[in-house]
Amino acid sequence: MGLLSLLIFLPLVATALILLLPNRMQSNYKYIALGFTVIQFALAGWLYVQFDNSASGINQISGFQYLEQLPWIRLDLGSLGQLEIDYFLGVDGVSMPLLVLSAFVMLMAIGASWNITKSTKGYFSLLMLLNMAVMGIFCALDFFLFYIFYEVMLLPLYFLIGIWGGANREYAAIKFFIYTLFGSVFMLLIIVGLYFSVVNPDTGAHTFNMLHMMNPNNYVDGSFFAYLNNYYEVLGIPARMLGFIVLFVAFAIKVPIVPLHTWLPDAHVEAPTPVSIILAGILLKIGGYGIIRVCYSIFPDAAVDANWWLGLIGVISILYGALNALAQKDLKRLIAYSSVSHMGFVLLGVASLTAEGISGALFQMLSHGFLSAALFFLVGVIYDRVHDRYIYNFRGLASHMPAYTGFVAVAFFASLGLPGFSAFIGEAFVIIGTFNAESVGTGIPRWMAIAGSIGILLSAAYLLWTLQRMFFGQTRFKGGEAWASALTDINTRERIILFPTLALALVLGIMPSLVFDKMNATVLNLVSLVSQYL
Amino acid sequence: MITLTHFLVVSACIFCIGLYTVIAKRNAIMILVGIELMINAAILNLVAFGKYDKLNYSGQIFALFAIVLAAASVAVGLAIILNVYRHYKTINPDNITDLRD
Amino acid sequence: MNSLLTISPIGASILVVLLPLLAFIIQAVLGKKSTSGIWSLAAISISTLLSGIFVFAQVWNGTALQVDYSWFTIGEKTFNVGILLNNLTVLMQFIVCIIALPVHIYSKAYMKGDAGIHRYWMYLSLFCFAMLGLTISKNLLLMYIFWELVGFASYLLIGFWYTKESAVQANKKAFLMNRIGDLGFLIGIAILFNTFGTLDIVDILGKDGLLYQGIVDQNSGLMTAAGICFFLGAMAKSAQFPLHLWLPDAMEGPTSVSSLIHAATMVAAGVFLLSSIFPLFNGTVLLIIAIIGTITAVTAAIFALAQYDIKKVLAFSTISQLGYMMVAVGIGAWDAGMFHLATHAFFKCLLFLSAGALIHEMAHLKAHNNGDFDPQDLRNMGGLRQYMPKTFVLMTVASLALAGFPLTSGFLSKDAIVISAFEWAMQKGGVHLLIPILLVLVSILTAFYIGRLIFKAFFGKLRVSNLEAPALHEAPKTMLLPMAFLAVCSLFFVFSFNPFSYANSGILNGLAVQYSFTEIHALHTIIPITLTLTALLSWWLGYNWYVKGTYPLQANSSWMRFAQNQFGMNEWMEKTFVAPTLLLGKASYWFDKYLVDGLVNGASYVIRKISEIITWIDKHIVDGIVNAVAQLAYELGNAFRFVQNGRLQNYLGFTLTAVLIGIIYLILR
Amino acid sequence: MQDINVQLPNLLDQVIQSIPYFKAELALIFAFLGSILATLFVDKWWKHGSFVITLTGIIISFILSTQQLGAPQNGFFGMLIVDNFSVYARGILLLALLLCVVFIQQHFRNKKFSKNLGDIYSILLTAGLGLNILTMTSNWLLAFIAIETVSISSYILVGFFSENKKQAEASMKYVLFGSVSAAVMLYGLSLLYGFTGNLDFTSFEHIQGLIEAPKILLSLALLFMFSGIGFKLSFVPFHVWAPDVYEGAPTPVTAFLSTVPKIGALVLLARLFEEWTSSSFYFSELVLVLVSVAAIVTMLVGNLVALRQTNIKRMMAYSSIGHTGFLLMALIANLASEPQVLLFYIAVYTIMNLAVFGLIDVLEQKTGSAQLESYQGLGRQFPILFTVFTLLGISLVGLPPTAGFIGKLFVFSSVFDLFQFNNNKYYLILLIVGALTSVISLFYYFKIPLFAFLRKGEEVKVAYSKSAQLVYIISILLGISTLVLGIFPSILLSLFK
Repeated sequence: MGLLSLLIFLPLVATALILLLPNRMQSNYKYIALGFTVIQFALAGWLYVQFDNSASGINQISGFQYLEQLPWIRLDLGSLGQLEIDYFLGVDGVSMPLLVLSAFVMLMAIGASWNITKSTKGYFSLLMLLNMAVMGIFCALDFFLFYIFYEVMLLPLYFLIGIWGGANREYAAIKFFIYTLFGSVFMLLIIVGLYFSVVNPDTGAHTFNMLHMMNPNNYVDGSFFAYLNNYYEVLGIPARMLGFIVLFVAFAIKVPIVPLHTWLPDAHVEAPTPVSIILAGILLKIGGYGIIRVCYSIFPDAAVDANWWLGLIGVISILYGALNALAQKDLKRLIAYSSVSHMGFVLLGVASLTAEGISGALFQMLSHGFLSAALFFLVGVIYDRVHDRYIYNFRGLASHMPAYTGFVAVAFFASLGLPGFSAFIGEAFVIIGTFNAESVGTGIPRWMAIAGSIGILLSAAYLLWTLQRMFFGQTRFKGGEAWASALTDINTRERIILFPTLALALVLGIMPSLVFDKMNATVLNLVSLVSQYL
Repeated sequence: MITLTHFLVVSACIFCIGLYTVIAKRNAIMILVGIELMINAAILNLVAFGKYDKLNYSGQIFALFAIVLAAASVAVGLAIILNVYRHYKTINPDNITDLRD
Repeated sequence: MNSLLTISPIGASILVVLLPLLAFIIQAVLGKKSTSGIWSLAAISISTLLSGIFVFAQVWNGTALQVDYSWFTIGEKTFNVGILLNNLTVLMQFIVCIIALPVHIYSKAYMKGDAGIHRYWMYLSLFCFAMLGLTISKNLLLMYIFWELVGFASYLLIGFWYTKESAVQANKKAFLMNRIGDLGFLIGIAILFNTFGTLDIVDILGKDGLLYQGIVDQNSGLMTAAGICFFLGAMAKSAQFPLHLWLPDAMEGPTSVSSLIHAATMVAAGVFLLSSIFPLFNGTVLLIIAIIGTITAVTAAIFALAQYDIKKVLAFSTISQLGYMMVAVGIGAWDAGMFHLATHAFFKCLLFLSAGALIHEMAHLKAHNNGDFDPQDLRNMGGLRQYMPKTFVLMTVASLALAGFPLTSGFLSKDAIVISAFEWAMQKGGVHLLIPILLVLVSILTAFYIGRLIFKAFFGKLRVSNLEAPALHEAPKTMLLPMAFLAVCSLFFVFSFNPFSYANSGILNGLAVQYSFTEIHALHTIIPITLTLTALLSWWLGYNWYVKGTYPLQANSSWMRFAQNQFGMNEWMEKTFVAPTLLLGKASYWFDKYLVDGLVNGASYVIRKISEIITWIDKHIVDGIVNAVAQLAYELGNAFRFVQNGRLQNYLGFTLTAVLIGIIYLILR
Repeated sequence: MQDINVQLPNLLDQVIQSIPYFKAELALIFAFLGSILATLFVDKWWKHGSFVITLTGIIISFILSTQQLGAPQNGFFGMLIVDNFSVYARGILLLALLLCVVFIQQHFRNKKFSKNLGDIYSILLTAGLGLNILTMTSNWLLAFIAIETVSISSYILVGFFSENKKQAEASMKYVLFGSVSAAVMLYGLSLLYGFTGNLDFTSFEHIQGLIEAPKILLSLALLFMFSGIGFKLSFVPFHVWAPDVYEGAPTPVTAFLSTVPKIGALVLLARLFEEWTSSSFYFSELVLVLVSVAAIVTMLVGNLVALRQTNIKRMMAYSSIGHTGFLLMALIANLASEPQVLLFYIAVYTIMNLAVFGLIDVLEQKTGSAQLESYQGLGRQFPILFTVFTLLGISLVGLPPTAGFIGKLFVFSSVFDLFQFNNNKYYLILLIVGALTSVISLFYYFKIPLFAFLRKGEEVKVAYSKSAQLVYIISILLGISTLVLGIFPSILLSLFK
């Protein structure tokens, strides 16, 4: 039982425990969940500290750490050959920070769901199940395993949104589910295709091992995804490009990119606060992670060709999301769209294929991870109190809830990329990297960098505007006195959750090396892996 | 001289008549009759072909079995139709449409 | 004590930066519990001492010092936190300190009793930290960070009274317009990083820096772009036309803040930036800088003419003076720019503080007999001379300096710029001469409007009549002392012992820039004289118009004729000079307010509309398609159900038809 | 007639020798007789007599058939093929049959009606017999007899109780539609016989004859022949009867109809398909096209129509139609791989469907309705039941970590292998449609948790009926087994070696 397995399956123990405990001990469920998550976070943190920075990850097994590889399914399928599925875990510079992030966001989510009362048993067990799936996704190195975790993640989310969600929850839940499933079933086809194209050099059997898939020498000549003499075409698209596109779409839905983003506002708005936190904090990252780990690593050649379009999509997402956010009147919706905009930077940075760009993108993922989580939490704070999020129903909150306003202001400025906070490092280096791309020759023109930077301006615009509309000016609420009395300033629990988050944003903004040191080797390896096809 | 062709043509005609009955008649019993016709057409075929199968008279054997089976299924069918009549007081399939989308 | 004396300039400079940060943190933690501002005050005073004794004194005209601490690594590229101490940076740092200190002291009295005073001290310290950091950072990325932090602090301070709608509007506007510039800065950084692979100023621009190793052609389009991007950044911060719009609105903040941030230090950061990366700019960019600077100087001066709000007048005058400095940079005499920056810092700060004092008193007056007039409006002031003589003296000194009278510091720095501008223009010849000529015009206008301000405020008698014995009195000591200090600093001897020639002023010698143009001795006598004369003239006119012009005539025959032609002169004056100028001022201010600013608002409006449209599209088209697909599947399902109508024979018919179709297909294929 | 007299003795010898290969079926036959007798005489004293006999008969037959594993022989002049494929198939369907018997017994245990429950067991046994034969033969005569046996017994199963109008109607539709397709098939067979003069579709003459046969008539004959099998498998366009019958029939009978007969028919089709497509000539790829198109259309229609259903039984009927399409795809996949992929999918499919119908039966007895609306808010009252139900839904959609996913994965893999092998567009379309329909199916399968968990229902205090207990437990176990098989598919797959 390796550490990663422990990390992944701790929550499952919690689930079991919660399910076994009788209903009259309801009040303890959250403590169980909290306890396990804390342990998990501690473990993740310990792994992070122990992590060897020189690990180059990506495509050679030596570059991964905390490896676990057990043969899981070994079947002789006759003419289909030996089916070889491993329980294969490991982390590198890309996944390690995200692992810690997920543990952290999970902790936040538990904290945010403190006063959930509706059938806590189901709630917390599902949450823990989700926790397990998420951890698994970031650790899995076997595509089959990855896919299983990827799908398992959907089910708890469906129920979490569907049962504990807002008014329009059924629609949001099924929409989210179908959207993602649509991407992933086709991903399954591609996985099968890869399976038949790749052989394990040691055993000569077909394999789901991602690392083998990243090595051109493991491809069978003339197989569907082969590098060499591969004449397969579907609708005139060469097979490898097709594979890339399908996988990209599958993950892009998660990121999400325009125009595949429409599940996101609904899901985020309808979901209860903790789930929105998880959605924004972890789920979107899975998309970006998948694009790096799968699309770019397994189909580097296709990635290089498609690069320009990816960059364009990134830019469009940035601007489109920002403009949408500008027009929202529901605070939560606004933040949801801002996520679209901020995740656009991730795509742009990855597409730039420069060390700066990709590092920036990863960093942006992290910072957006806990910043958006914090933002959703802050929305939750007022929503808990008056069950309203409509921007124009609030005015001059600053004089009424000063501490809350303080946190909001910090969160806003952090996420509009004020230097000293993490988001700045992420966005700045995405821009710088993208700008470099042209001279490196990765096919991303400079105007994309400039267009992206306009996104920064817009994000400042909508966030400041919101500040001005909701928090400044003379105090005035739609609900009148009732609201005024209901809107108490944030309590200790909320402080305890918010403070570390924003502190983290600050620390990472001042000492980005904490993260960059871990990922440098991996990023360089990725760049060299892809750039040989330029 | 009656050749194979004649048999085939006749059987084909019978088959078509049976089919027509099955489709057109508004009476379950008539449908059963139609089915009988179709089966008999088939049997006729089998026998006619069986003439050329000197080795082991599969055609004839098949015909025999077919007749038996047809009888059995018709028996069941009649029982069921009777049952339906008890419930619906009609055996016109068009009026028996409780089960539908 | 010894150990303190042996502290290295680097360490000292770091302390100088970090002390205000410390104060900020302490203040933030204490919150409402500490309203005295003692922490901020202590911090800035120590910073000033350190900066003066251990940094400025050590480094000035000494060897430049620098130190690098590795910050983080991306890929193979390592980014450093660097500190660079050379004449330029230590000068700037010292100026910031020496200005900030009096303002702090002044604020203690000025902001007394304000509800949010603890926030005030917090923000002020934050600003000092950011600004001081900005001055000495060696790495452009680091500089950018402080650059934005400064903007952030100013955002907070402008919106200090956040319940005031106009204040909130103003700080949003300020931050956004600065963001535009910041983007320019960021892109510029990207270009440099892309070209040189590093962001270290010394590595790039130092002697034998990368710039001179022929890595890149100085005049290539890319470098021009870089130059323009950086200038864009500077434009936003230093309120250059057309990005100057935020500055007048920024006057919504407390006056002390305006004096420190929006007059003396932050707005000058743009000039400082350009000076510190000066070698980067090629001819094209420099010309652009010069032109923009001139336009700014002229327009702002004209706007200033027609203002009645005392702070607005000063704000526009700041903009126009910044234009001066930009021109200096543009013509390559950035040392002159820095010189003017230094002198301007003192007297403009003083002007604001005195204005603050006036407003303070007017506000008192308003409160005392709850009238409803605007305490900042010049039209309500007047005759304040007899109530607050000290303030009057101090402010007059400052305005003389602004107007560039001899014996004041303004005289020296302004001459430096104008003369160099002439020399430069002579060199280039032709249309370039327009620039120095306009500058002279500006200096005349400057003298006129500042004169107008003085006369309107202090002479005559109080316009807001119908109120009993006004409770007006001199400002408290804690306000007067800093003002006095600044007044002293706006005199010539602080900068040069020769009151009539800037030639051997310390700053210019210290910065020692080789001009691209030859010195023309004649100008060094002509220009000062012209400037002084014109200034005198315009003050005299102003005096006649605003002070004398209001006196009633006595029927004194001996004075009559004199008076008449006096009046005649006044008439003439009005018709030919003042009225048109004022008209021009009004008109152009209207233009500025409703067209240029209107454009900005219009742009924001348009963007908002676009965003609404896009949202509509998102809702009805993008999402609509998604739902439509779902609906389609649903309807298809429905379509297939027609078979299941429950009629057995239809089932049979359907099946048969299907089979028939199959047969036909097979036959035809 | 001379030659016959000469041959007769050794013919008889052959028959005698072939008897052992027929052991399992004989067991069923004896059980059949036994249960009839028991119904007449024993049940009066011991009301479980016929039931027990039936169970033992099935179990014995199962044991006997498993003994034939790994010893491929064929008897009765090659009419009976006893190979592993058939053994596995029989194993699956006998177990399924066993469960169906239990379900039915539980369902009708404490219902009062004139008829005698014992008869139903004997009828089930006949069906089992027919299906057994279906899996073992490659001879049209035997196949036809088997199909008819199964059909007739199914007609009776549906119509036997006729507690209400719906059941009567369902049975009528079933019998008439079934007989017609049987007649059509018979006609088609007669033509095939005519072309080839041989009834063994694996034999050389048969295929030879088909090759030489006139294309038009041949295609006619093929389509007619398919109509028979299509009726049993209920793929488009022969599916129309299924929804009505499934809805009308008693739930356990529906459980039987949706699983067991399909297995037999599928095995037959598999043999036929493999035999006919392995040899390359005009109609081999004709057969391929027919099956592929049938599969594609069936998947689409089944899943799309299911979207609109409000009655869970009817919905499941459509879903099983959709799955038939997928089974056909598995059948095609069977070309690429050993039968184990097909068998695995069949097994999983059977488990899932039996479990689902078992649960439906339980709920029907609790709430007295099979409408989706009646499930509103029941998730709170029966958390375990609906959790398993949801799990089954996931498995039916084909999402990990369930057996349904593994099955789908294998089928996709095999079809993809085929596609990679010979770049045939039908395979690609199959893959895409297969993937797409699973997305569509999600929507209606998740109506169950949607109603059970997401919707607030008025707290209907349902009568706690003891009768459903056994069925409930079985279904839950089956449901959990899909999860187990999903994580460790080798448990099942290693059996099908």
